Amino acid sequence: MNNTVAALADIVQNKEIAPNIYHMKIKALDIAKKAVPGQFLHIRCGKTLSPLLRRPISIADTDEKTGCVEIIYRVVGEGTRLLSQTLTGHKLDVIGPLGNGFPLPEKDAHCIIVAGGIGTAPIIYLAKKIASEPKNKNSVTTVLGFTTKSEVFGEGYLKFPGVETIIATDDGSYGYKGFPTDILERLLQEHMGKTDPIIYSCGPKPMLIKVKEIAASKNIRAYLSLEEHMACGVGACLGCSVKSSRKGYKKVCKDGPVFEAGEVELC
Amino acid sequence: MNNTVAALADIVQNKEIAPNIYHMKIKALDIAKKAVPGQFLHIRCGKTLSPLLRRPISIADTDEKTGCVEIIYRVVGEGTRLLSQTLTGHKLDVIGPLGNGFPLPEKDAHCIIVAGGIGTAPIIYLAKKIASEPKNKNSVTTVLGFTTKSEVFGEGYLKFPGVETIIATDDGSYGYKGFPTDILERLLQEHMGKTDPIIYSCGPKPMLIKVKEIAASKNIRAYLSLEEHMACGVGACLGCSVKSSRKGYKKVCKDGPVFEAGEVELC
Amino acid sequence: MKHDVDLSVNIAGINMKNPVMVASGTFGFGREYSDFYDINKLGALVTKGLTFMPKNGNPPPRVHETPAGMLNSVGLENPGVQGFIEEEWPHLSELAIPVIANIDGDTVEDYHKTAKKLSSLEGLAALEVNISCPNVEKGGLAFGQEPESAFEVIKAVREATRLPIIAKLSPNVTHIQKIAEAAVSAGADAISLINTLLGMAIDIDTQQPIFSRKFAGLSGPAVKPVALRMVWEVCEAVDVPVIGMGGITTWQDAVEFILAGASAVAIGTANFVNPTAPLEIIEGIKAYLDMKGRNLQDLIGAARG
Amino acid sequence: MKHDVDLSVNIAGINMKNPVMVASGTFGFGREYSDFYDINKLGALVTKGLTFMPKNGNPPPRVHETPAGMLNSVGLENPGVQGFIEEEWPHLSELAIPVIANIDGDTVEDYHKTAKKLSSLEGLAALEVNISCPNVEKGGLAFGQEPESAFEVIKAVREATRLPIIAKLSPNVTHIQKIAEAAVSAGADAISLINTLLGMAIDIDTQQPIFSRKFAGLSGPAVKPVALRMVWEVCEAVDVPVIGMGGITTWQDAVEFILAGASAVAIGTANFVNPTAPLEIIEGIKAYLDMKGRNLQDLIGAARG
Ligand SMILES: Cc1cc2nc3c(=O)[nH]c(=O)nc-3n(C[C@H](O)[C@H](O)[C@H](O)COP(=O)(O)OP(=O)(O)OC[C@H]3O[C@@H](n4cnc5c(N)ncnc54)[C@H](O)[C@@H]3O)c2cc1C
Ligand SMILES: Cc1cc2nc3c(=O)[nH]c(=O)nc-3n(C[C@H](O)[C@H](O)[C@H](O)COP(=O)(O)OP(=O)(O)OC[C@H]3O[C@@H](n4cnc5c(N)ncnc54)[C@H](O)[C@@H]3O)c2cc1C
Ligand SMILES: Cc1cc2nc3c(=O)[nH]c(=O)nc-3n(C[C@H](O)[C@H](O)[C@H](O)COP(=O)(O)O)c2cc1C
Ligand SMILES: Cc1cc2nc3c(=O)[nH]c(=O)nc-3n(C[C@H](O)[C@H](O)[C@H](O)COP(=O)(O)O)c2cc1C
Ligand code: FES
Ligand code: FES
Repeated sequence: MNNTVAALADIVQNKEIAPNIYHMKIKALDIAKKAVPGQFLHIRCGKTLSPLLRRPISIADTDEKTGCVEIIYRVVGEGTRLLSQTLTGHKLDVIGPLGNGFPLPEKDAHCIIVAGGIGTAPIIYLAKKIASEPKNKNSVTTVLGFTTKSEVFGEGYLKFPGVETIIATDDGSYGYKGFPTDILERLLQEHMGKTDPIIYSCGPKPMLIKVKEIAASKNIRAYLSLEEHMACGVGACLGCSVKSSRKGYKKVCKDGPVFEAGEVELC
Repeated sequence: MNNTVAALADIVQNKEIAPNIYHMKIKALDIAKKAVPGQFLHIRCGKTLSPLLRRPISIADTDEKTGCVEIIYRVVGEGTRLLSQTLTGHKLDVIGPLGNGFPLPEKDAHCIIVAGGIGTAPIIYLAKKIASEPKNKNSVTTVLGFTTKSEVFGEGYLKFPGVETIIATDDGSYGYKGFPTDILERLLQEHMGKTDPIIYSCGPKPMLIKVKEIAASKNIRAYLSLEEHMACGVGACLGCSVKSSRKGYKKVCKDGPVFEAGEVELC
Repeated sequence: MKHDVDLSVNIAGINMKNPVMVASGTFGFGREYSDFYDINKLGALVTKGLTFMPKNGNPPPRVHETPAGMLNSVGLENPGVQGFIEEEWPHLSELAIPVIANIDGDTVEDYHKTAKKLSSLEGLAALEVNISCPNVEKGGLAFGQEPESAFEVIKAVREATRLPIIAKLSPNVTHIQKIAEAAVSAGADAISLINTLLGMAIDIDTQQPIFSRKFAGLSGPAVKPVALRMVWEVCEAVDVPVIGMGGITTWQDAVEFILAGASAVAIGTANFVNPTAPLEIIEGIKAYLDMKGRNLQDLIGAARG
Repeated sequence: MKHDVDLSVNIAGINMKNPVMVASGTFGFGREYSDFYDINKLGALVTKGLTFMPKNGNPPPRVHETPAGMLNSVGLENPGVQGFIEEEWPHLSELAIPVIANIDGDTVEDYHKTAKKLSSLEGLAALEVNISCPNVEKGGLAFGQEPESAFEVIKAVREATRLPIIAKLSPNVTHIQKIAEAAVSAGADAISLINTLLGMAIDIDTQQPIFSRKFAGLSGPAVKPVALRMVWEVCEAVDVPVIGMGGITTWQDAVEFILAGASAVAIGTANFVNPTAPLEIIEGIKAYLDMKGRNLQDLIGAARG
């Protein structure tokens, strides 16, 4: 049963890679071995009673050989601020890997991965995993959207064979001008009729809503990674609900964070 | 009126000088200029809401030239633990100097300063100040008591001309065996009839009670530095009361922390 | 002065090998935390609150962090008593520790029916009757806010079951002692407290309350001083055992509650912060008693002089 | 879209240039914090609680830290109304901002006499009647816990003075709205809340309660969610202005209270943590309103929809 691990992991890197965006590496072999793309860590950012709760942060990569688990996070509040100030050589109190992951394509497929802002983090791991799967011949296109050039990150992490990366900025200051969903629509147009496309997406809610809409209208499978405020992170508190398309609620931490677009109602 | 300063001071040193005892230096010129021995700083040890309250820590020395203010503290709980982990180069949120100070001898006197454990901190500043006062010809004997050899600190800080230091340990593992108050009694015996003695003391309550008793029985002036849990530290909350020998309560933060032994009831 | 510390305690017939249970609603139905440790090490397990019919709970957001605490507005999402019996009881009944079902209702009748149905479960250790949940439309909080309604609910449950009844009280009252007395006179075999304090939060960007139901329940370390005071008050008023909870995060917190008179403690929000908190608290109490050369029984109420 | 933000507010005839006051008992009589800033920048100042006769207060310890909060058991140490008039009023009366005297009593008669005596002071802005202090033997808490006794106290003060009356409520009640309604019907011109929550702490080394009076008052960030909820409730129940307090530490906290319906806020425990907190809160509210292009009046109760 022991799928989730509580670990005091050594921090081996914690550096700012873009304004307020940090890339942290920790040593947590048990987690590195078990994790799949889309899963997250639940992190105690401070050592005192305030902030109290853990913070969910996606796994951005793992390395089974070194036992490293990587995360990329944006400083938005007190928890992430404390995290950004944590020093290399110190320990990080994490539990994970948590949640389900992105279902990988079962057969050859064209995977279009659409990420917005910090939603890029889990996408790096996902793209790498799909591209490195030797059995299938998947092609992967990642579309990363940011508000402006100075916010852009992640391109460098996505330079694997088999992965094409397209960047869009809202203001056109880098890459294409527009939303990543504009590019998604264009890609789908181009690829229609070729190998089956699968869409994966992680990012701000308005983007996910648009992705869901596009996927539904074209009848394409899409997997969305959702966010909701969490307490336990393990399915015990029922705090992180998202409306199910059928009845009642699903738990983002346990039933998700990745859902098939049709399973959940976003809004 | 501006006697008390709120400062975000640069930490220039924070090092362990004995097990769990730290010596910190901060740059706070305004405080260095105003402080007198016996006063304290009220320190925000963390940056979050827990621990919430500031911690009172005595001023252990100042240097008007460099603008440095020094403190020596023992790690006993969460606040002091956080303080010990604060890094050089970072800022410390302090207010001070607070409280009254030890009244310095007005004329030539033999000053016997009795300290127990971490009570040594303010005594360093006091001894230095008395010994460096050019107008008077005071002699200073400091008596420092510790439980055991490994706890001893402060001797090195007290090597000024005119200051003699005697160390006692409860178990005799360093210096004299016994309590510092045993030595106080012996010193008073020896000095009787010579220049007027004045006693200054800071340390655990049982020691202060004993000092008060000795001073009263021999009719010698004694000044005691007291501790009480504090909220505001500035006299506004009435949280740090000590029973007055006359009527009602005194505030340790504002009326003290230094009291003439006869003013207050200890117990 | 090593001795074999006796941590066991019997609460209204519930035999616990140690006084540390987990609080309702913070431990699901016991599956989730098994990843972290053997939950058979707990003193007892209390289930998420059950209602007669299944409940979907409240729309998100359901949790919000506050200084040293959290607000929740889960709204008693649960599979209903039948769903519980089918889906959860099979694995719960295999545990070696007492399992206590927490029950709730919109009406007195609901409580009665739920209690009756659960009474058929062989091996269920007790019912904890939540007359204090602030997150549902009807009933819930209101029942626990007046002695009369508290009496009514507990009496209805008493008539439905022979299982030990633990009445779980709301802290949102003027006179907690009166509610406790009413619950005991209606047949409660033990009292547990506190449930969450009623609080709220407002989003200053949208300028709207965070929660759709406006008010939510405050738990976590922030509430500990209030919880401890109420446990003290209730221990003064009634003769039945008291289970203390509210912000317990460390073994030191737990010892405070026991010194105040609690025979056992429950760990709630702390599970979210530190999944192995209950174990560490058991170990800490044990070491403390060891140091003092005492057993748990000697500690209960020792601060009451 | 820069505009000149109007931060002013009039509460029951008290003209404040901004809505930020300091809470009774956390600011002495205004001398201590003058070292840090010009206290004439405050919206108003509320004195430490005054009783007719001087009071020594409770023996130490009087304060104890809790998670994101603190317990206090000061016990209304104060120089009595005569002492106040002689020692404190001379410097207070020279302030350019409204000064509000907080009063307390063991009996209804005490309140009446204190109010009467203070009414003679020219320039005193208002009386805040504390019917909620948990730290004294008689009266205090009890008065604020039932509508009837709350009514009685406020009525007695009403008969003693023409000054605006602010009734300061205790949060340790089941139905805060009923107490607020009683206070208003007895003649209160405004309501302030919350006073401290009743809590306690136990020393696990001595195994005794920390405080000689066992229970003490909980304040600070920990209580904010409860305070905000009660402010919301009271704003729903009464038509007089409400002064919100309880754990306000940042301007964001203050904005939450104002959105909930408070016309002004008071800063208490936060003064101890950050002596310039009130100033920073005034600046923060101003910048927020500036950004929204609104005045204070537009903000009051804006979350009530
Ligand atoms: C499954 C999942 C994966 C995530 N992965 C990443 C990631 O890889 N990188 C990254 O930078 N961020 C990620 N987030 C968002 C991240 O959890 C929040 O930014 C973070 O919790 C903010 O904490 P804070 O204390 O800095 O901010 P505050 O706003 O001060 O936090 C206050 C409270 O709100 C919660 N909260 C605030 N924003 C969010 C949010 N967007 N989602 C969930 N809870 C929130 C916090 O957890 C905390 O309890 C993820 C969220 C989820 C649910
Ligand atoms: C005027 C004065 C001067 C002091 N000077 C020094 C000094 O130079 N060096 C030094 O190491 N210590 C000094 N102390 C004691 C120091 O304030 C405490 O050790 C410290 O507050 C403990 O904080 P903590 O969070 O580590 O411990 P905790 O025990 O976790 O603190 C919990 C609460 O209790 C209070 N508290 C605990 N112990 C004391 C105490 N002895 N006195 C007052 N409040 C206490 C804390 O301030 C805090 O509010 C002084 C105390 C006073 C009153
Ligand atoms: C997310 C959450 C859900 C809860 N659900 C229930 C419940 O279903 N029934 C109940 O009686 N109490 C419920 N509670 C209250 C807890 O059991 C406990 O009484 C309260 O949280 C105080 O303890 P704590 O501060 O240790 O969490 C819930 C608390 C939380 C935080
Ligand atoms: C040390 C202390 C003393 C207090 N004394 C009084 C008092 O004399 N009269 C009164 O009405 N309230 C008194 N209070 C209550 C505060 O005015 C305020 O209502 C309460 O602390 C909640 O606000 P806060 O959380 O911002 O501190 C006192 C609070 C503290 C912390
Ligand atoms: S965060 Fe607790 S169930 Fe998801
Ligand atoms: S600590 Fe507030 S008066 Fe001394």
